[in-house]
Amino acid sequence: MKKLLATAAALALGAGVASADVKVGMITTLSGGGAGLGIDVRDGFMLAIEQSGRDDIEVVIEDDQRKPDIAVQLSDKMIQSEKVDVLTGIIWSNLAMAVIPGAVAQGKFYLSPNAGPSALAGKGCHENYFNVAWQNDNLHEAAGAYANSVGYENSFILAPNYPAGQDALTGYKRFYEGEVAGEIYTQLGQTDYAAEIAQIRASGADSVFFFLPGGMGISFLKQYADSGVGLPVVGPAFSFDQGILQAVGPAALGVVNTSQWSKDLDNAANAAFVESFEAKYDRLPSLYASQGFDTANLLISAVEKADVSDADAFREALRAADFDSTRGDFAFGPNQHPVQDIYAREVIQEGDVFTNKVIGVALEDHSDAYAAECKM
Amino acid sequence: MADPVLEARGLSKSFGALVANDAVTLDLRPGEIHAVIGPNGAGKSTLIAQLCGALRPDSGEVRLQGEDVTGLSVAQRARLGLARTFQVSALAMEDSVLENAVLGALGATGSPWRFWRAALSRPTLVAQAEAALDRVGLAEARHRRVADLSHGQRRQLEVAVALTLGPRAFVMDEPMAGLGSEGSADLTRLLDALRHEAPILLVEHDMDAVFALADRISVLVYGRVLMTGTVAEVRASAEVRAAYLGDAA
Amino acid sequence: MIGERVLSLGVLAVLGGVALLAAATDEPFTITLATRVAILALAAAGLNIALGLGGLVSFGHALFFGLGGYVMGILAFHAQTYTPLDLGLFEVAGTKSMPLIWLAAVAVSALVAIPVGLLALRTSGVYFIMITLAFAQMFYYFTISWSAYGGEDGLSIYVRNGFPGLNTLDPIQFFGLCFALLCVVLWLSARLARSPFGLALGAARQAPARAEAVGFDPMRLRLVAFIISGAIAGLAGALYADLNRFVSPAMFGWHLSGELIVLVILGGVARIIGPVVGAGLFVMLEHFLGQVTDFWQIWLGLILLVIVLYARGGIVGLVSPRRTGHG
Amino acid sequence: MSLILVIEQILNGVQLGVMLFLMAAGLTLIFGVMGLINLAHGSLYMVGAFAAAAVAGVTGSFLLGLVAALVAAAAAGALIEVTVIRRLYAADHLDQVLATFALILVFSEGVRWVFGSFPLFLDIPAALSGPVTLPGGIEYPLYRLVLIGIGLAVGLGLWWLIERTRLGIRIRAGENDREMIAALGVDISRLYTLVFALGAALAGLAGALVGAIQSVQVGMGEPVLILAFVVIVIGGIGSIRGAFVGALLVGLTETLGGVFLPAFFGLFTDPATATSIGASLASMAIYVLMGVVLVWRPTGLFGVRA
Repeated sequence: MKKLLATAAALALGAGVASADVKVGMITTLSGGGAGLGIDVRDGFMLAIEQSGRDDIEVVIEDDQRKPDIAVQLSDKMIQSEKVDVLTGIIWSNLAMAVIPGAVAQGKFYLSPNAGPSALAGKGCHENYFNVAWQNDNLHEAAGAYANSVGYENSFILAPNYPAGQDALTGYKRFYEGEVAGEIYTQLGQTDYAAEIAQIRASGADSVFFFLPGGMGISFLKQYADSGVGLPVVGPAFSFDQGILQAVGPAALGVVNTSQWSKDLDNAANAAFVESFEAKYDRLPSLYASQGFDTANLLISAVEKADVSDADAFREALRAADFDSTRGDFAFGPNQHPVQDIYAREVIQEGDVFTNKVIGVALEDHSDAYAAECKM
Repeated sequence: MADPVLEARGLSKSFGALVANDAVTLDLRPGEIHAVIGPNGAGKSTLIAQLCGALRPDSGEVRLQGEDVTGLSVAQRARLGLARTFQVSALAMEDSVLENAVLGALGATGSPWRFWRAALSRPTLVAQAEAALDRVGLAEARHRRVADLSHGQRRQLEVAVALTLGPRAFVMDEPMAGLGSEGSADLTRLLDALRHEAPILLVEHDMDAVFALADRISVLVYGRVLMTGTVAEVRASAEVRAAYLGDAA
Repeated sequence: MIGERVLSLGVLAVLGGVALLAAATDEPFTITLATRVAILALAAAGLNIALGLGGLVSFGHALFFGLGGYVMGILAFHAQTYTPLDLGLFEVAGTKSMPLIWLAAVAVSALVAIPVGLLALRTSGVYFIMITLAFAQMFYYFTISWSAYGGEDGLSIYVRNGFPGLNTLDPIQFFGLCFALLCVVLWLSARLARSPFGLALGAARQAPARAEAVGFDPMRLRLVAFIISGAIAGLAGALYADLNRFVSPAMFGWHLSGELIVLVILGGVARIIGPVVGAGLFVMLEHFLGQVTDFWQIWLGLILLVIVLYARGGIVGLVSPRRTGHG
Repeated sequence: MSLILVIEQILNGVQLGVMLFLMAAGLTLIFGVMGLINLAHGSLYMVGAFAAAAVAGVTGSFLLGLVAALVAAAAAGALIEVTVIRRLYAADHLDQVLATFALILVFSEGVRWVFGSFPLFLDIPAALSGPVTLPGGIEYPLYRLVLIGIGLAVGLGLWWLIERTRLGIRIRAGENDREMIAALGVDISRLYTLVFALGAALAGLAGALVGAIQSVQVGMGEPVLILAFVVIVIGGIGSIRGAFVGALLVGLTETLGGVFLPAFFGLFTDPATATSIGASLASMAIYVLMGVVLVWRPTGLFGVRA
């Protein structure tokens, strides 16, 4: 379990060591297969803390190894031993489901920089749980809306056979108005998609929607491009993120994906973020880095307004979401999940680097389907 | 003549083209030592395996105390009172001598399904085991690990474990193998006395021991019983001499 | 050279002492770590019966660990949602009572161990290793897509289950429960190892022909050992789920099966206290190496290699070499 | 479901099987000759893929990448054989499982340490990209056909090596009687290093070939390792022929199960449930297959009888 004590105070040398007023516990994935995402969230988050120059926010970072049981034990540690006020950092929905309900029940705040399982957006919502990324269905819904806007009428849809995958297909179909040419659940962690691609080819579809995060998406896109099927593909940003696009290569060119953020979004906060992130870490920021950055800025905005020991005031300050988001407009809905624009992006090549370009807004001021079920 | 305790009736066993046993018929009567001799490859090991249940015969049957046991497993035959020793010691090498003997005594009770009181604190088992160790001359060594025993001592322990079973019949596969002359003499004395508790089917290469002990001898050659007879008869047989002793001499 | 009994009591005293000290100094996370050690040790003690006494290298004990976890998760889920659990023929109510959950976890694990054992024990050696792995993988993939109980997301239980007369939410009290169960199981397995059954099982491992020749069926001995072993791992799984208040398919994962083997070997195969030493060392390595470097698993791997190559009897074997089989 | 689709899926199953064979052949060879159960075989696959991606990335040549994969995996294999593995030949399976499990940890995190946490890029060479039209109008990716070809060629090559060469004679002798070949003056420890490196090179080759159409990432070897074990257990451990048959069986079961089980359940229930149940069962199918084979033949299809 990686432990990093990164106190902003250390940066403001000579200012005297002030005791940190807000203690943040970050549980994220820093080793093993999915470490790239956790590292990005962490780096984005720490960049914002550093830029704020505040010496009253202390961040304790631990590696959950992408294992739910480890994540729960770390959250126990953060709460019991480190006595943190705020938890954040979890990447994966299954880890989030393991940690968040227990943490918020113990009076801690949880700011989610990535996962947004539906169970926590609807009946399971909680006044101390804030999602700064998206509800899991959002990007899929936007993909459905985009499909309508460009006139797709017969989509082939596929996702891994696990809850987030089932949510993805449900989310797409919630907005998509055309026919479904075929619906496939693949195996989690599957690496060969020849069989699925053959079914796509035979299905008579006019478009393909897929949700295959991480390495699964890389494999699918490479194989799909090579198959010569050539139907237009749309998907959520997770398979077209800065971190993995380089591994997909030309196979991703021209693919449309939906995201609440893109590095070319035209607002001052984003421009500054992209520039400073690249300067500090020597790589382009990813979606996850932007979410980490926004999460930290939300936290900072609340710390500026209220004392964390006054939970009600602090909660109100968080709800106000009074910070300059890298995505432009950002507000919380009644279930404390984002209300935000979701864009359609296209994969392009800039020199040697593959990246995304915004081509339009798929859904404006989009909330989520579960807010109504949330009784807070 | 008393009914035979153990009987092989027309046992045949082939491995592919190789006929290992061809209609082998012999019996073991109360109070006797019946030796089976024959050159290497004569089918002695195959015969033992079939008698004890490790191999199913292609045809023929095995009877134990008049009952057909051909379909029974090794363990089932053991529970019916057939005790065997192995040519290559099959002992729990990490355990102590006493534990191995207690295992036999436990086998005699017919059930290993006792999970609570330690095996070594069950007086009847330990007494039985120690008596057997005493008879083979291993009483002194009872707390040593089997792995630390000499070859000869392991042979003795093999016999001791068989003793603890209190069997109806013994099948001994070359118990003298690798023993020095003194060891052989000790074991010969022990077996001599043992035949009155249960008869012994003795497969043995040590001809001195065989001639000293056997009431009857069966000569196995190429998977067939060449002849069965007393020591004198076998010694006198020209056939045996030609087929077996002749080769050896 | 320390006697095994002294060593065992000493190790348990250290584990209990660490937890008590942590309670006294208000270091609840240390108690959590100690609880983790106790529960992993319990699971490894279960595996040790199959692996150490029976010589059955099960690479699929996560199967039982996961089953125990899911029994806890499902029963508590139905209790917390006030829905009955439909078992086809009849319905049962969920429960939040630890003793009932433990009983169910042990029963379910043992019941599943019967067919799994019957099939797996037809094979031996590497085949046995792999077929046990295959069974665990089947459950892994099944639970991932079993949406009724959360699929890959797993199941969260919001409040730890209860035990009559105790406040299980208090870390030290929950530790006490796990520790007591661990002690009981270790004591039972020490008795088991010395019992007639243990003697026969040991013979079936070292010289199967001998076990048969004295009238025991080695297959049945192994099956019973496998069932007992699975039941204990199931109990540990239920406790682990309660420690985390969460179950997920990861509990069936092959990494967990591997880790359980690691714990047994680290401590010393077939040594009664071995699993506790192994679990303690493993959790400490994970905890302290992780503070030093992001790439702590490299070091963990190297340490494991050194132990396999140079300390065959595990840690317990170094401290207290074995003299006789069940010494 | 049209006949063409069925044929295409069978082709996909065969292709997956052939890839699994490359992994499984090395695994089963190492087990057959040295009696070693090597969990770290998947790590060698990963090493091959990373070496190929790194070299192809710098030089732009896929072929050089393949060479690098072979060399890197063989070198990594020889290195661990000399430092760790050879101490395990005499040990029981338990120690082998643990030690090679430890090697997985070292390799996975070591590769992450060197290459970082993000997947690497490795693409199909331009000459082999895109589909070709097969008789009957089946559009099939050329690269996958090439994979099938390479896999079959490697299979033949292995058969030739083992049946027809001096090295093969020694390998077969090593399987049967170690003392004997040592007595004949063959340097057994060099032979073992060689066989281990050969097995590692096969895994590295598979990693590089598959890496071009999949994601080159840390941990990529683990799922395929488990599949490869399923393959050799079904085929009979130590048997190259068994590995080949097992690989095809597993490849076909995996592919066809994923396609036909959902369709099968579609006959009884609504499509969404059918897809979900079908996919669940399909993911368990190969383990069920393995269970059935082992119950029927406890030492696999071509295994040596115990």
